[in-house]
Amino acid sequence: GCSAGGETGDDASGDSITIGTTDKVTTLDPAGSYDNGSLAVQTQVFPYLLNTDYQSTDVVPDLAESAEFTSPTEYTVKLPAGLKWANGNELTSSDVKFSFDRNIAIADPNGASSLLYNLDSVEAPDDTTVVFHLKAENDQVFPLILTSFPGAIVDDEVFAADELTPDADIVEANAFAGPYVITSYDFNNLVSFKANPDYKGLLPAAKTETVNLKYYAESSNLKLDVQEGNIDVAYRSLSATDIEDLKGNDNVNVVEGPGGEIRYIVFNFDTQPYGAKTPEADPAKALAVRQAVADLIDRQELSDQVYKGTYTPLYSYVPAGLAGAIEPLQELYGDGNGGPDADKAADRLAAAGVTTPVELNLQYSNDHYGPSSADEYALIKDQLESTGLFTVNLQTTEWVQYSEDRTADVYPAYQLGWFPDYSDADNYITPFFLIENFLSNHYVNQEVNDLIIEQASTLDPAARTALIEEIQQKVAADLSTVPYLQGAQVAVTGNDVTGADDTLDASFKFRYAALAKG
Amino acid sequence: MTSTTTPAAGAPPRSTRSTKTPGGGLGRYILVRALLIIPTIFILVTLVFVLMRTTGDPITAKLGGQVTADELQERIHAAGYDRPVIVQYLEYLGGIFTGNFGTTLNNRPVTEVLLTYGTATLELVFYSLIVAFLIGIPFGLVAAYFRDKGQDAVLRVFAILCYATPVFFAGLLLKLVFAVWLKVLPVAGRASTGAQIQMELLPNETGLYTIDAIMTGSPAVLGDVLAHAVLPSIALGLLTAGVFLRLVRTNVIGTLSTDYVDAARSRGVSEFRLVRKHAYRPALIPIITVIGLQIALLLGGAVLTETTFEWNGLGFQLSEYLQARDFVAVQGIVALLAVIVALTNFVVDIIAALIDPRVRY
Amino acid sequence: MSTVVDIKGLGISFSTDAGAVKAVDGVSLSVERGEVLAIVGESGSGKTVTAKAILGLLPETATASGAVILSNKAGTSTHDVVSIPKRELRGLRGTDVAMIFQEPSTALNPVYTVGWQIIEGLRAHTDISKKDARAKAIEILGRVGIPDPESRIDHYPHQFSGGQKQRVVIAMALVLDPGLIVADEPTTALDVTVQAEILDLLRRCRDEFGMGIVLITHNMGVVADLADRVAVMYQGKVVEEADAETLFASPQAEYTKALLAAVPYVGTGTASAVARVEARSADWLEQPPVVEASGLEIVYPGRFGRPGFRAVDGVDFVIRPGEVLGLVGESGSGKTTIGRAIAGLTKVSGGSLRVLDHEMNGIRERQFRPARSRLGFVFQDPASSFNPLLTIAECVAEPLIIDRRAENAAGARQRVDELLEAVQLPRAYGDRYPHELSGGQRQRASLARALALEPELLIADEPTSALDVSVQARVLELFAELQREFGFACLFISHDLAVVDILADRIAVMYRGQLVEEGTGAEVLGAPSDPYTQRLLASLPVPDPVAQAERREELRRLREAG
Amino acid sequence: MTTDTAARPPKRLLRDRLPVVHQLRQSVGLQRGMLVTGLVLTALFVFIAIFAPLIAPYGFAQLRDLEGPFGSQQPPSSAHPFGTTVGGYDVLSRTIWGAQTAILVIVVAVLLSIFAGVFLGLVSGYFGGWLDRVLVVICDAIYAFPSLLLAIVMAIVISGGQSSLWGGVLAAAISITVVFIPQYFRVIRAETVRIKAEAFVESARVLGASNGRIMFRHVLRNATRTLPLIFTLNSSEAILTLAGLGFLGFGIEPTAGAEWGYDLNKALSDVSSGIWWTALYPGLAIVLVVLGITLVGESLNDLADPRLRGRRRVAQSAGVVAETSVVPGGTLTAGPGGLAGLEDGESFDEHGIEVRR
Ligand SMILES: Nc1ncnc2c1ncn2[C@@H]1O[C@H](COP(=O)(O)OP(=O)(O)OP(=O)(O)O)[C@@H](O)[C@H]1O
Ligand SMILES: Nc1ncnc2c1ncn2[C@@H]1O[C@H](COP(=O)(O)OP(=O)(O)OP(=O)(O)O)[C@@H](O)[C@H]1O
Ligand SMILES: [Mg+2]
Ligand SMILES: [Mg+2]
Ligand code: NI
Repeated sequence: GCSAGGETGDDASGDSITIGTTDKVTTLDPAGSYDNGSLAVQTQVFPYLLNTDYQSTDVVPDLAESAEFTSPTEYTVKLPAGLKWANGNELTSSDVKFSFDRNIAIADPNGASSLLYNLDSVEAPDDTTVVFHLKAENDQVFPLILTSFPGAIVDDEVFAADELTPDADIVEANAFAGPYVITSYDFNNLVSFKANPDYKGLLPAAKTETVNLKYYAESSNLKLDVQEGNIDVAYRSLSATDIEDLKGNDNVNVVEGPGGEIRYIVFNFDTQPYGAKTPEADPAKALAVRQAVADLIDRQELSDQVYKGTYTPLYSYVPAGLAGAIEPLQELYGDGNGGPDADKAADRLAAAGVTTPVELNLQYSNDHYGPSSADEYALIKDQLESTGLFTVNLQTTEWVQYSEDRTADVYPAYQLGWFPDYSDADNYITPFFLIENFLSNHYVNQEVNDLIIEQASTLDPAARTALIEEIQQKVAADLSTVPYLQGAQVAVTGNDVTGADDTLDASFKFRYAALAKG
Repeated sequence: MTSTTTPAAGAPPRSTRSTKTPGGGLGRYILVRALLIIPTIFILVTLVFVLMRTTGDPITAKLGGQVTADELQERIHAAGYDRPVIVQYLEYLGGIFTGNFGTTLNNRPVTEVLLTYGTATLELVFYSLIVAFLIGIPFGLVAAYFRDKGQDAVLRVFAILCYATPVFFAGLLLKLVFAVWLKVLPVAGRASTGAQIQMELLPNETGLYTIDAIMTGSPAVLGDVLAHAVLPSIALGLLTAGVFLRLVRTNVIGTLSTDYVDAARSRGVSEFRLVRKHAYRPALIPIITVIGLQIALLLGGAVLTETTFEWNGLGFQLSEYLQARDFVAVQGIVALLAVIVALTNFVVDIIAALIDPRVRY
Repeated sequence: MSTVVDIKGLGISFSTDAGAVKAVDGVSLSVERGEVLAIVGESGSGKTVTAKAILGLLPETATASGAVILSNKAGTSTHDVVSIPKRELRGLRGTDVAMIFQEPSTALNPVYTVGWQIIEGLRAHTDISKKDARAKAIEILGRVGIPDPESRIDHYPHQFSGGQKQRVVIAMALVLDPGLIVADEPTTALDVTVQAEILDLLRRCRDEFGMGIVLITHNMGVVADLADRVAVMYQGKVVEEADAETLFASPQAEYTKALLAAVPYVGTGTASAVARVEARSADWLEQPPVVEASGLEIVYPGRFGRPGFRAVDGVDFVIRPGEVLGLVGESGSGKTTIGRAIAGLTKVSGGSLRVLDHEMNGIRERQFRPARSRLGFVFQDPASSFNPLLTIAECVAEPLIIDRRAENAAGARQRVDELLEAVQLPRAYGDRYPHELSGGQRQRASLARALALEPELLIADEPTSALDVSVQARVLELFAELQREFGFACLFISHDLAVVDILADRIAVMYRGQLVEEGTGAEVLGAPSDPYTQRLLASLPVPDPVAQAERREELRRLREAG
Repeated sequence: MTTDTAARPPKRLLRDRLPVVHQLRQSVGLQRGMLVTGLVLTALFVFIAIFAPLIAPYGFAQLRDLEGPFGSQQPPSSAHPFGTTVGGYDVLSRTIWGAQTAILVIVVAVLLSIFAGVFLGLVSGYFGGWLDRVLVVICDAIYAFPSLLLAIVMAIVISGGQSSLWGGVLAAAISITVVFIPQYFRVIRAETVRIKAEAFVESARVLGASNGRIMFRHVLRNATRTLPLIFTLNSSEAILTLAGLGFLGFGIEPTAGAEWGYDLNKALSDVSSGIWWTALYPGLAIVLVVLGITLVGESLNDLADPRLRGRRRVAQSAGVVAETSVVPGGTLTAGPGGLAGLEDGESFDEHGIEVRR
């Protein structure tokens, strides 16, 4: 409850926890969403074939009994017998087949069906067996995708096969089989969860019977409410100032876990200073410019001043916490210890024959990556300019325009952030450094391209990790992008709430089943 | 031999020559006024439609940072946002004519959105109007009564301060004082979780929390709901109260210098009664007219208030939908706002006609 | 007889933007019970201010000196209004002295019923019960001649006609039975026929209720009709005080003499009209008329598709070259509408109207524009017919520039100066702004502008109605002179028969959109055939107490007969 | 006061014709107090805006000086009398520089909307007909749209890629312009319709003047009487709209210009963490400037309205009797209007200007 007046309010007995969030739901239907706010709810109520346990990065069977490649293009999953939906319907392989088929059939523009790019067809030979026929062989990423957006299994007796099912119908039909079911649903306002006694899966039984999820528009209100004890948990997103303030507050705990969110600067190889399409095109000078930027950025200052430690310096492409995370940029650039080095940058530019100051147009989005982007980039501009090596022309654009412009070669250098689709190093590399990539920044390195393709089908985990490290070393030398910050997951809980530290892990899923009170 | 310069003043009773029937006139007037709403809505929706298309599409807004440019194009194509605007426009109009206002991006019928959030805004506007009346009108009368004296100056500066303080700033200060320091009122939201769940369980929720709270039969729930309404209504209400105060003052002073007030004075009517009875009621007419306009402004001010106080209403939703480029939702909400404003103006005209016996159609 | 009010050495000053202004200076007057004291004088001479001072109704910016001793009706107590505290003043108002305002429509609160307003006054002074108060209100409404007072008491002011509203205002003044009534131009806003009725009512107030009345007016006819004694004010001072017959018979003060001389009488124009007719050439009747209307109809469109309002309904008349047609009629009868139609400002909706060889029914502005230089228009209100941001010279130069007879205002200056002198304004006045001229001067400048292009036709819409009698007399004189000189044809609109009579060759009488009578001044004013014209003539008070007493009798006979 | 809008006390001196100076001289007592307060606040605002580069200790986007970075959210100290913001800017400097942005936005927005609104209102009111009807319906429709949201839409439409000071200022100003045009349109149209019916316009028509000549020579100048008042009211509204835009994240990029609404937005979460200095000063700046401008506007309104204007009391029997016969050999009157003859102007409230937010 949030009534300071208090009569009805704080009914939070040991059996009930209220969580506050600013993440919004798009829709409960897994086929129609590709965003964290929706996933946060879906994770609690829908079953997934595979998952990771608390504090682990290993993908293991969740709903499934077993899952393995039975041939290079066949991934076979076995279900236990006698599974049921919370509404009593049978949960069988036909539901699984239905879930994936409809996701691809609907191909909702807001959905994540594109992540199933490698899925050719799904087969359900009997009630407990599902066979996924894949296009590419030995796809090591496919099992990871089953843990994320398109991996949620839905009830084929409730959901429509060719269109999205409205939230109200889903809740009405109680078509859930996760650790929790939804008992009342007020869209983006208040959702009540109840533990699902029939849940059979990886996680231990839910520790709290009732969980309420309350939505906020303003993080300052979320902060005030958790501070005043009106809610038990605040998870995503509090401002850095708020978190710092709450750290000093005895009534609440600030719990931190590894974060999958990273921030980086993208260089457009065509239009950056000395880029391929500029009048004075010169790859060596262009590289020197990128390297000088990498030399000059003071990640620690950004982390301290702008984010008060809620984001930490990032010197690699794969963030810390995931297999394959190494820090090649720390040795290569700056003072070698993670700090900036102006002399090194100056030498580099001089050696390449670049006349200083270099004029750099730097673009950022003020509305997509949280409220601190402006401060972040003001500081970066200041860091680059204070050495006299750069003059930065800083510009911001509203997000939609930004998204269009960045792939249209309008911005020579610009801000991006990334939140992974699934928690694996692959998701921090493949989208970015293939020749055909999501950045469209004209970065071409055939060697890197081939290595990326190779790691995706390498069965041996150690060998694969080695490949991923090699890729990062090579990209770090080319500097297609300059990563600089990695987010932390921060949950603020009342003193009597436990379990938040269990669920803040590299799965980046906040699982309510871990939380307990009292 | 001065003549009156206004032809109407000395004109003979005209009813003999013009053939108006009072009853039919009013009905006709209402009809015409009602019909006038249609072009207004049509123009607004068209305007919004065109504007929104120039601001980009919802897919990019949502997935621009997550998928490749090619795939983005594919999705946009699949959703039909790359077709010519005129085609999309005709399609939308066609939908409206068949009574289909479309669904939002997250698959909710626009009508449902309007209902859920419209009620919230309605409640907020209603409460803040009460605050505005309670503060604006009495203080306006007092200011007029003490015109150009100290009391008047203080009240006028107060009115301007009400208007000059940005809602979000005022809201923040109110929250800090009453919710964080004094802890007598809730920080934000329309009700506490407990109360909200109790209301959620009602078989026929109205969405108007005050009414829902009454229906739960629990005084605690009602108290909780009312407590939550206090700060937002004050924050938004003060803004309007400032306008009302100024308006009441000006109009009352204006009417106090009319002949009929002088005439009443010459009959020995007391000064207090002159303000209360003679000046106040005629002065109310322009004020009521302005209320019609204030509704649009209140709805606008509501955006900031709703954000500041987590009041999940239309204004707040509208700004969210705007940022998500949810054309359909934005158009629906705008059309509703237009209807509300038009209806208010319409009702206001009728109320004004009731107060002012001269206005009869 | 006892004195109900005794004003001694009253002086009143106002603070204005232009500094202190003294409005009333050492005025001493007194009124006895059952006596009507008329205060006359030119506009701005302090009449209204004096009247308001009697009730202590002066605005906060005013400062008063001297004394206004007010007695109650019984004569048992006296108070000095100037020095009495505000609180007690309220007790006097309504019971000792009541006021009747000039504009009945603005003196009634539009949002309350007349009954409410009468009862409010009653209950402000006595402990009368609501029921009794209502009964008394109904009674008083009946006595001032409101028909069916039982139901009319619950009507709102706008549901009454102008004359009835003034009766209601008088009823409010009478209901508390005060000793003195102050009536500030009580009939100025009314038509002459209605005016006669209200004057009758006021006479009854004096005779039946025994009240003293202070009557403020600048209509000498009204004074002659009602007043027992007359005070003449000039520049804040009383320059002459005498009983009515003496004053009219042998005015003493210079100003009074000038004032009386300026008052127009019906019948003075006949001789000059005859002289003009004789001067005309023989083929005059054959010349094509400048304006010719037949079956002219003008309808103002109704709003929201409601039926339109027929302001002019089947009117026929002609104006020949060099002829002055006077158009009279009560307010709202359609006079202005006709004038505007001739000037192409209002659309003709039926019948035919030919102006300077153009058929106005269905004409376009573009087709008519060439004819505009042959037409002049003098507006009713000289103040508002000048663009306040242009100098007089620029305003007068406008027609010359538009007609391309001059490049700009400077180039037209020579001609403008001539014109200004033609209307007897010193040329230096050309450099003033309109608001820096007096009403009469503005009216003359307006004439100069209308005559700039030497038009064949002039339309003058009540050109003197906003002016003081004395000023009016001068403007009319000038007008007649210019007409002789320039020889234009003219439609002269007025509601004042006496004014029309001075100038017009022929007179047309309008009544509710129709032309009821037309003929030479001698015909229409000497032997009116239409009952409305007869009533109009009889209602017109003549500025001569003796003659007026006879006419009053005549009017009574006429009313009883009709 | 319908008959004699023009009449003023004769022979006004130049100093009496200058808009604000005249009113200042005219005012008395508390009214003068309010006007003076407003003028002082406004003047201070303009002064600070113009001399911001000289007054402000640091640049608006300055994060460090010779002694190193300022640090974020530092409490007030001698180096930073108002403290520093979450982004590490000096609050005092940004508050001072903010005046410059605010004044730019006001000037651009109000100028643009005056020109567009006045022109449209004039044409629409003068010609009437279907164009008028369509424009009125459109403006009413825009009116029905919450102004802040309209500004947001416009900001999105306009700000494609623009975030430099001028880009930002223009985006904000144009958004505000779109919101204001209907207001000017309404006022000017109402005035035009009223003036069109005035005798002097009719007399120009009788003289055969062309539409253009009537519109610009006779109507326009008379219709703009109320503009100074709307100007002040809209200026304060522009500041609030700009602040609202900044608050919702559509403002001006902080390294391109200092903007109070933006800073306030950034400071909101500070306040709930006990950091008061980042919100207080920009908030106070907004409130004071709006207060100042509104005081000026309201005072001007009161002074223009004879019913609301206060006057000094005079000593008993002061002054001279009004000279009524001013003209040699001329008339006997000073004008028929009585009180109306002495007062200029009408109440603005009679012509449908609302104070809006
Ligand atoms: N409230 C006021 N403030 C300043 N001057 C005023 C005020 N009322 C009247 N005056 C001035 O006092 C003088 C006398 O005015 P008053 O109204 O008594 O004239 P009047 O004789 O009634 O004229 P009219 O025939 O036009 O009604 C005029 O010069 C007028 O302008
Ligand atoms: N624009 C208009 N729309 C509708 N009715 C009008 C309009 N102008 C005048 N009228 C009506 O037409 C009738 C005739 O008006 P007009 O102005 O011609 O009267 P008038 O004889 O000049 O009166 P007055 O002596 O008062 O000037 C009146 O009843 C008036 O109310
Ligand atoms: Mg008078
Ligand atoms: Mg007329
Ligand atoms: Ni609560």
